[in-house]
Amino acid sequence: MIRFEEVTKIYPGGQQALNRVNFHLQPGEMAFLTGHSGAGKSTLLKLIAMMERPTSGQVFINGHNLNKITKKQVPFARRDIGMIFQNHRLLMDRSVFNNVALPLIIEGYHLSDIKRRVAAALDKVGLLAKINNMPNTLSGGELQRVGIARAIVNKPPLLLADEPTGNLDPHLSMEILKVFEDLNSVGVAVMIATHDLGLIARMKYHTFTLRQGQMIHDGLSSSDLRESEFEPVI
Amino acid sequence: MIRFEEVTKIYPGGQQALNRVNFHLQPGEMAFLTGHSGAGKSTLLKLIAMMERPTSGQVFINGHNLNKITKKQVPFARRDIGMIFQNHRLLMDRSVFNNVALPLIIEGYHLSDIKRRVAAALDKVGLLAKINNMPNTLSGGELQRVGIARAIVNKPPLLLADEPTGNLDPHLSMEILKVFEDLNSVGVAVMIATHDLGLIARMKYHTFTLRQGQMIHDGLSSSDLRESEFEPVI
Amino acid sequence: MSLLFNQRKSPGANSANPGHRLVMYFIRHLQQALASIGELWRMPISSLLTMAVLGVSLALPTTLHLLMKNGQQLRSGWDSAAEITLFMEEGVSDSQTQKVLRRIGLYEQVNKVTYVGADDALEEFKSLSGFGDALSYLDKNPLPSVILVIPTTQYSSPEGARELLEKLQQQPEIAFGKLDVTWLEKLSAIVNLLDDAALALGILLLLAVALVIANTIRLSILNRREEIEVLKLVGATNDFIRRPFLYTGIWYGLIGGLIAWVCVSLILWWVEGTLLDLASQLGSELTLSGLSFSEFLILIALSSGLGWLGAYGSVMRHVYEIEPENQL
Amino acid sequence: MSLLFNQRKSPGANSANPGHRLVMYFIRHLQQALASIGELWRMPISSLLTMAVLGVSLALPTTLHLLMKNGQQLRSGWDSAAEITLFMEEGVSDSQTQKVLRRIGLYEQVNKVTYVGADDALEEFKSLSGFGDALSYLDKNPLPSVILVIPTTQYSSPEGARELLEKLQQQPEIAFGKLDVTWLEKLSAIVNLLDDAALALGILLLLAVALVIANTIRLSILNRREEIEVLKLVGATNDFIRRPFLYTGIWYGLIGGLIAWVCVSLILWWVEGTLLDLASQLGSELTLSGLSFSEFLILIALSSGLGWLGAYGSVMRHVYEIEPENQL
Ligand SMILES: Nc1ncnc2c1ncn2[C@@H]1O[C@H](COP(=O)(O)OP(=O)(O)OP(=O)(O)O)[C@@H](O)[C@H]1O
Ligand SMILES: Nc1ncnc2c1ncn2[C@@H]1O[C@H](COP(=O)(O)OP(=O)(O)OP(=O)(O)O)[C@@H](O)[C@H]1O
Ligand SMILES: [Mg+2]
Ligand SMILES: [Mg+2]
Repeated sequence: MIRFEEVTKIYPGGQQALNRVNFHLQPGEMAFLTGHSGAGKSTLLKLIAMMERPTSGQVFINGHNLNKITKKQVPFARRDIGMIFQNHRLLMDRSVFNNVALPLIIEGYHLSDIKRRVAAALDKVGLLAKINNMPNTLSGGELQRVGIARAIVNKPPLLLADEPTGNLDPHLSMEILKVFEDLNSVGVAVMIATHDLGLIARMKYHTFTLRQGQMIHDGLSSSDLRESEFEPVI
Repeated sequence: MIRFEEVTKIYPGGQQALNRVNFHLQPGEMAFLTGHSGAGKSTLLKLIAMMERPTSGQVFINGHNLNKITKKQVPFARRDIGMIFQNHRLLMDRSVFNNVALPLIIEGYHLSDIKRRVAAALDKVGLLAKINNMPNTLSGGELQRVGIARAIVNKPPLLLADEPTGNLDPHLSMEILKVFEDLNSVGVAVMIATHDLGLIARMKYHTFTLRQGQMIHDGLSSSDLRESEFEPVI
Repeated sequence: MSLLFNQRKSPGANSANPGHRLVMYFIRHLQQALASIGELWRMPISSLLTMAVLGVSLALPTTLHLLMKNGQQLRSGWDSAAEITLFMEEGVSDSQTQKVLRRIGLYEQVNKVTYVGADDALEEFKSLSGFGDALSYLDKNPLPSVILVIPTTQYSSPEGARELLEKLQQQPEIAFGKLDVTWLEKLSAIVNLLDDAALALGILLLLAVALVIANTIRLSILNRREEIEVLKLVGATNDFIRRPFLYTGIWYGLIGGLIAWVCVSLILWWVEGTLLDLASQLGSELTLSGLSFSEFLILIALSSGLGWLGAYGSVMRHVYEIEPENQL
Repeated sequence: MSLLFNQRKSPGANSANPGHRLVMYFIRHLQQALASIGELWRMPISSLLTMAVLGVSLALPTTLHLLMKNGQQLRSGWDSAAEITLFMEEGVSDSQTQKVLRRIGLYEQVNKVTYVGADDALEEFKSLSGFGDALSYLDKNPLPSVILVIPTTQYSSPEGARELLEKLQQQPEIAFGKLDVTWLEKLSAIVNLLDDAALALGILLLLAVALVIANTIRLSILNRREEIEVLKLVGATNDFIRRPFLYTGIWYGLIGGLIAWVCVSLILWWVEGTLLDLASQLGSELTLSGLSFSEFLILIALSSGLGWLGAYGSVMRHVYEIEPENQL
């Protein structure tokens, strides 16, 4: 589904965030991406979402080389990718309903469809009761869950999540992971960047580990993850 | 240091976030505040920081009743409180240095003092190397650490932290906690709202637990915390 | 529409009928136009302030236009200043005079011909000049009969009038003709000056309107930077993001135009007193004219157009520039 | 300054000397003033656009002022239109005439006195009226000697001139006097109209300037809502937050004023051609006057003041309103 070939990302300013990264996420696979703070996890996800372009190397989604996708095509490509952001990135002046409905409105769904799908997505994250609230009346964890609802509302074949459980309590984290597993079971590929080792340890999924921009753990089960991976290197 | 007496907070719209909460944080004490998502943790901290006013009941800091503090006095009172926010709340168009220096600039410190103190605070969170970066060139965890540096830069006698390790890996979380402990050892009172049960379990500090706006665990050691506290109630 | 996953069905594919699609396209545009009104409505003070700025800015060129328009009417009165006085030869008979009058009246350059007999001339001269009592000493009417010729507007300019005078003097019955060229030239210089000033002022004013609109839309785009970034993140095309701003620009222009119209009406009402006073003193049948309905429509169309144009300029540049950065 | 913790030392306490504190106060103001320039510099296009809007808006009332000022000079030429013609009684001797002239010249309402003898009057009448040839038929000069009196500016109004005329007619040597009141009243009506229109336009223009500045600062405050919230969170007072905006407003006004000055100079240069042309045709010594140095200073002070005022209005309301919400 996602394939990185010798991908290097150097930010303007010289910071090398990714260094010759290779990996392959199988179609319909669910995997974790982990690593210390500043290891390059968000950068890797941003390359997939075409929010950044690689300095060298190639990224493929479903066999399409992302370097070949023009700026005009990017919006259409992004509609196939559900993204959950490290900070929720909701619009503070629109209600929860309107925030979650955004991807559907953009694709031109009928209002009846939109209502049905938004309600279903909010139900999945346990926030149906707050459908008409404004975001600034929600708690941190609730905002994060609204962000998750927005990412899954149009049933994208690929889901990227950056620290989706950072503001959630352990119980809720498991609930959200179950939502991801449900989606995965109907064929959605899921990639989750997280620091939450407890979470990773409990789930037996493929885990990719970054360290200072290099992929040091690829394809191993999470069982042999050691905390030493998180030794800071800066 | 901080005393809540029968504090109730009902948000406009009718959401009851805190319900007759009583507790006392001793001077120079360090404590955790925990509870499920939406339990009222952030609300409690906001009441201390005068970002919200209680619907009924009283909040005391160092013996001063916050209800008696006028709107004009609020800024001066806030200078005694270091706050770390659930989302970092940095200014994206100012460098790391200028962000951390803000509380000092507001208090009218001399430039030489400012430079010294900012460097010291950034060193504590391991980001001295990024002192001249702009925030949008930092990773999520780095942003959170800059926020921590800003909160401690003017050595406030009271430190409030809302989910300070939500975006940090376990190793870095411990480092940051050590920073809090160091501050606590020189007399700073620290209150940390967090979901991170692992973190709480490892530290033997006073833990307050909220559940649906009620203080259900007050003064007990963290050792008898059960995960069942996090069962969602909504 | 799915780019990366060919097997995925997009919602638009549901309606295979192209006619239905076109209808949907317009329905969606209408929705966005209405939504952008709602947007304005949510920040009424802020929107009203912006529209007031536009309204006042638009009121200025409109006022100027009315000034020029009403001034034109005044000037058409002044055109009679280009009056040619023809002195008849002595001893021309009445019938000959009638023939000359008819002949001159047929000239295409001539607007109006009046005959003033020698006696009438003396009477008029007495009353006009204030020499009334002094002239009663005269034992003989010293004045000849004259023909007064008012040229058409084209021939009211100093050159045109002089040309016409040359022609008229060649009539055998005419002794000589006279034209107050100096006065005409003064008038023409004043009118030129006013025209120049109005042009300069008008250009400045339109520049101001364009700048105000572009600046307002630019600031409102920058204000909604976060929103634009989020929209781009969830897959909105640039066109989709731009449309509400363009509609907002149009609404701003439209309502600004209406405010301008109200302003102008108020100014008109205010100046009316003085203007009518002046008209009655000039003795002329000057009626003060406001904006005609078609001019009103032009104002509204122009202001909406300017709103759209300003929005378009800002939006094209800024929406493209804003890219979701970092903070994934 | 520490409110909750009395034992805590604030940095200001270091300098016990009140003089030093005052110096520090001004240094800090200066720093913020300079910092707000830096702020403008970081967004040069955006700032320039705003200043251009202000500049153009300010250029309009300034142009209007210049128009009125230069028009005043023109009008001072027109004042001679309020000319009183006094016809002498027949048989008044030369020495009596000289006395009358001297007496009238001493009237404080009188600006200038000219004597036109009967022969001169006929000559002038011949050449002016165009009846030249016709008048040569006269065997006796029908015209009396006249005295032309030009009143001072105060007495150039229709009422004033009439009043003066009454007085002058009481002189025994004067047969009667004449005043072209109609022409004067027409002129006065025109001038009133122009004054009214200029006032209406000027009020509109200043309204526009005030609105533009208030709106610009308002939008820039809303644009920096996040920044204001964060500043409040870390303990900044409202005054501290407001100051940079006030300085920004002053800078906007200042530079807007300079741009206005440039605009006005350009307009002046453009209109000059026509204006000088007109002056030479009027035969008057009209010199086109631009902004004097003190007027320039007034323009700059006014624009800075307007900038400050607009900023102040916006800032007082909005900075107070913005409170750090939620998202702790
Ligand atoms: N726009 C940018 N310009 C320059 N440097 C950047 C930029 N974005 C990120 N970086 C740097 O690249 C490195 C990797 O950043 P990235 O955001 O990928 O880390 P991360 O693994 O997501 O960390 P975290 O867990 O803290 O979110 C960091 O050192 C960061 O400072
Ligand atoms: N401004 C507001 N207006 C109305 N309701 C609010 C407001 N802020 C918070 N709430 C509601 O009050 C409850 C408590 O919110 P709070 O932010 O204190 O929770 P929290 O314990 O910090 O949760 P989290 O762990 O998810 O951050 C939530 O149900 C939330 O929806
Ligand atoms: Mg990250
Ligand atoms: Mg919270």
